[in-house]
Amino acid sequence: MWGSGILKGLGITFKHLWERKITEQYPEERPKLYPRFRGRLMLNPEKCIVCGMCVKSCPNNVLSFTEARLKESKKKVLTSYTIDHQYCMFCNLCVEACPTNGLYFSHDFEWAAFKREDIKTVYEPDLTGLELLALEEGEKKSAEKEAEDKLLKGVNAMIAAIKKNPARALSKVVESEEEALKLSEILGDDESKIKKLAELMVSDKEKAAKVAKAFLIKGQKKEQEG
Amino acid sequence: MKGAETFFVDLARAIVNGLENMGMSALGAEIILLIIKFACIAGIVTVNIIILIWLERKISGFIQLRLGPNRLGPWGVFQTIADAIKLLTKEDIIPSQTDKIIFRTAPIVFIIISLMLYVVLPFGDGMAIVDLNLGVLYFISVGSLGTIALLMAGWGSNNKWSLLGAMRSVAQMISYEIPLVFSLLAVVMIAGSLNMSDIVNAQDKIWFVFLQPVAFITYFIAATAELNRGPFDMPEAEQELTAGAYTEYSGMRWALFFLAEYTNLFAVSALTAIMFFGGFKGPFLPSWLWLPIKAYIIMLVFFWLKWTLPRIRMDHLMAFSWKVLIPVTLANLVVTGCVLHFLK
Amino acid sequence: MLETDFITINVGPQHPSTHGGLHAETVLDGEHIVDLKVHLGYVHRSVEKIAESRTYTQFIPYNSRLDYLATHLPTMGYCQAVEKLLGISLPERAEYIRVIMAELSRIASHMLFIGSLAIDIGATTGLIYCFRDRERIMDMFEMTSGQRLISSYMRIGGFNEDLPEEFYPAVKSFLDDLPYMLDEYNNLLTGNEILQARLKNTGILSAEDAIAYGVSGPNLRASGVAYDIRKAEPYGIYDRFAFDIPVGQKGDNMDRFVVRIREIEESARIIRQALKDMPEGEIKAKVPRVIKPEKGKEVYHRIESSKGELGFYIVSDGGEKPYRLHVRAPSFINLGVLPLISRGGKLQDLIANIATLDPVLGEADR
Amino acid sequence: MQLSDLVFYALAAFTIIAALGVVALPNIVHSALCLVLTFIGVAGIYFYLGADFIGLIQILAYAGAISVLMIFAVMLLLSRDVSESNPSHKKGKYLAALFSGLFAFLLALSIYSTSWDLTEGAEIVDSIGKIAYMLMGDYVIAFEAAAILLLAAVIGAVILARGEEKR
Repeated sequence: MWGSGILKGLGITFKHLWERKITEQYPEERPKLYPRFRGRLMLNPEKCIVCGMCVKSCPNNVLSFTEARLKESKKKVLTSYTIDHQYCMFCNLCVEACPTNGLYFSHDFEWAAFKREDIKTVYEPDLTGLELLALEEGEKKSAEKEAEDKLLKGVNAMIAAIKKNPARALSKVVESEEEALKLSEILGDDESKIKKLAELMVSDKEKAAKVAKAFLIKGQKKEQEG
Repeated sequence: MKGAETFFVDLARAIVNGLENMGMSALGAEIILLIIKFACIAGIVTVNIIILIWLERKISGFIQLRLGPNRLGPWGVFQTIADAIKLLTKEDIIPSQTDKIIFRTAPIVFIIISLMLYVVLPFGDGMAIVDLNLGVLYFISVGSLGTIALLMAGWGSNNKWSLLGAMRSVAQMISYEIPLVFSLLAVVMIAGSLNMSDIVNAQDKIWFVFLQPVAFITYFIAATAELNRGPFDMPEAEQELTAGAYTEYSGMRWALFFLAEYTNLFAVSALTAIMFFGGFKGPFLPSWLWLPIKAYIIMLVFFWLKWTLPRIRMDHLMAFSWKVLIPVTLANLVVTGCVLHFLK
Repeated sequence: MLETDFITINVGPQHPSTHGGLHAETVLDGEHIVDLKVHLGYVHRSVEKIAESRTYTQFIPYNSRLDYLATHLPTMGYCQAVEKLLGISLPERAEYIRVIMAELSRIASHMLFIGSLAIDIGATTGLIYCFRDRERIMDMFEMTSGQRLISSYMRIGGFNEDLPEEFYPAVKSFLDDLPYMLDEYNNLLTGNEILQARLKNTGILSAEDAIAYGVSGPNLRASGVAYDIRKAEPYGIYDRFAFDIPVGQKGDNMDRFVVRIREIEESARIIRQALKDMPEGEIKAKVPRVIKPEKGKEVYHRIESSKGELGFYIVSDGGEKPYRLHVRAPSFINLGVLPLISRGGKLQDLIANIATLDPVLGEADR
Repeated sequence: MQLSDLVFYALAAFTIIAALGVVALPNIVHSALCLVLTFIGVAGIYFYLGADFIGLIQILAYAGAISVLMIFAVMLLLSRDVSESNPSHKKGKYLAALFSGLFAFLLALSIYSTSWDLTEGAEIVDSIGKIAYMLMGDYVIAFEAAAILLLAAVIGAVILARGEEKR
């Protein structure tokens, strides 16, 4: 009371005024890093056995790689390995997942880069002298192939859905459930027609609706004729 | 030693004599001398503030176990200059909805007012620019105008934070001016003069801080509030009002405010030294060195307070002034008056 | 009489003392707060939705990003929830390490609370001293997991790496120095008359209101309700430790401040006991490589985080990713009382109120 | 014309222009700030006349405190738009002219009916001492009456403010 607390506080700051300073003078004085410090994520490409565990374990899609097989032994080899550091959370999950300890965190923490591309680290092991099999196939498993695969997967799922519960699946392209039922009747077991419609439903909804309508009209005409 | 003591006074006389010898009238020579004096003050103030800002940053750093600026020049002494250059070259942003004239003039008014405070300070024996008979009163009344500048800044910015800051500063300055004046009045009563040189000379034997400890404490608190320094930095109050009255200012206009604040700080510290610590009186060193030394020591206390204490709440601040400081200073005045009466 | 207009002023989302993207739309009458509306969502990252697209293990690092000031506490809550879902029990040593890391996180969080409260009410220097001491905890986190602020050290089923050798002397010396640190805070801040004047009798939250609003953690205990999940419903091995629940009387800002300082002492007590009793041995339970809980199983697990009751509700659909994950974030619920305790106060009280409620916006917005 | 006369005319012009600004400016905040300038100009004239104490009190009380309070009140009570907050009242302009003329006439009358005794070189050295003796001696009753009046005003203001709060 009566200012004694204030005086105590002033005493503390006065004491600290003369104490040794605790701040690190960074560029000259390097911070002390502990052995487990997680700096930049690095790969030792020689240790990589191209198992893909790291990619599966990563929560944030930091890691990606391309692979190929050796012509003789059919052994998988790494053709390139990309670490996109801007998404890295330093969670250590990939390091723990790596069976050969090929991934590790270095103690490098000075990351400043002037270009966006520099944030990525790309490893391209020297493969000269090795005869590679299906290198192209391996490479093709990039964006294009992936998109193709995805589309195929979607179409297959859609076909299955149409076969399983036509009313529900088709109601997305037509206006009412009745129409959907009718449409499913019209389609019947015609695989090619179903496939065509499913493809359109996955890739282009509007066109699918148009085609569905055309099917309906055609079916109605057939009904009237029949 | 004798030469050093009267160096500036002799210099001034030499200039006047020289001008008169060149065929100028006495009044003209005096006016030219006055202009030279003002120019000197402006220069000294600017250099002084560069040192002051550096010093405050150093002191706050040391208190907080940091080193403060330490990259530019030895111990970072050129940091303030670098900052000043940066602020000077910065774009002057004036928000579109402001009251342009008021917004632009506010910092200039503030700096002019704070520079005007220096006119009456006796920097050494016979070294006041104008040795006004009512020096103390002049200091207080000109100082009170600073509120208007803050008010102009707060209003002109057309920003609610700024307006709140301005409102706070007005309430605070008006409440703390009264205890400030009353505390100084006790000293004036003992010295029997409002002339600063006379007050200093009256402290030949004993400093007034020992005769008037209560007045000194109340004065110091009120002066901290008048300077808007922590723990009374209401108008600025970063944590509450973002930057209070200065929110919309940037670049050089913003820098002018800070220049003015530090100018005020030095002026008030010098006034404290004059009123309570014997001003320019001191052994060994020439008189014009003693005042800056004392003022700097007082300023260090201001820094120390600011970097230790939390900010007081607005209503407590007002209550403290009206319910504690004013009664105490009034009682102190009565006691001083009675004692003086019976001693005579 | 004269009537003045109310001023509507936006405290935040960009404001020096709103602890992140908190936005308080405040109606002021002069300096008095007439009304207050809290707007949230400025740092919403849809963490709960992210969880649905990550495997159980992959979601671990995201937890630290909820309450990034007490990194191990949310991670611990999540890991224990998943372990409950899987029906795994941990090796003894792992349980002890968890308690030590959790309590260290609590101390770190409370130290930051003291520092940020100090700077919010204008005592800039208090912040630096608190950070200086919190730095030692951060160093310990760096020793154990290599990361300082948001270290993902815990794993489902325990830990992957044991405590390093240099950790023990560090934590011992920290615990030895802790009383001096607290002394310093008390002398610089708690005893300070200005701080007392600002915190006492402001932002009063009565026990009834606190319970009605679902406030938990130190904020609830400051209102005089001795409720701590570590005691009320012990999780992990918390039933083995002796510690007190500090409570306040009035529920004002000062109580919330003092309760946290005393909680630091209690946490230190727990760490001391845990260090003494910690056995050697395994640090990770046997966990399948791909975690697939039973279909349709759901679990709610709650822990006492530094901010209050932190709950994780997980529903499994039998896949390797959670079907639904919900976080009961204490900061979010504690913020609900901000208008209640701020109404009628001053603008400066609002700043103190926000500081003593100690919200972490990463958690409130998720 | 002497140099000192020039100072007087400059001060007078400054004061009058500022006073015109108070009346004519459309923005009432600008008017209030002009009022501050007017007060400072008047204080300057006091200095010019050697009444330095009165001049400083003019600055301290009027420019530093009263006008600040006026600006304060204006800011708090103003409606949203300030650009036309000080409208010129054209309706009563003839009435205003009449009263102004009357006032000017009275002023002129009093000026011309006074005999202005000029005393050479009667410089006031210690104005503040003289004022003190007058206030505490000859006019002590008037002084105390004014003090009591002000005290009553302060108490009244406090009661008014408190009453508002209680309700």
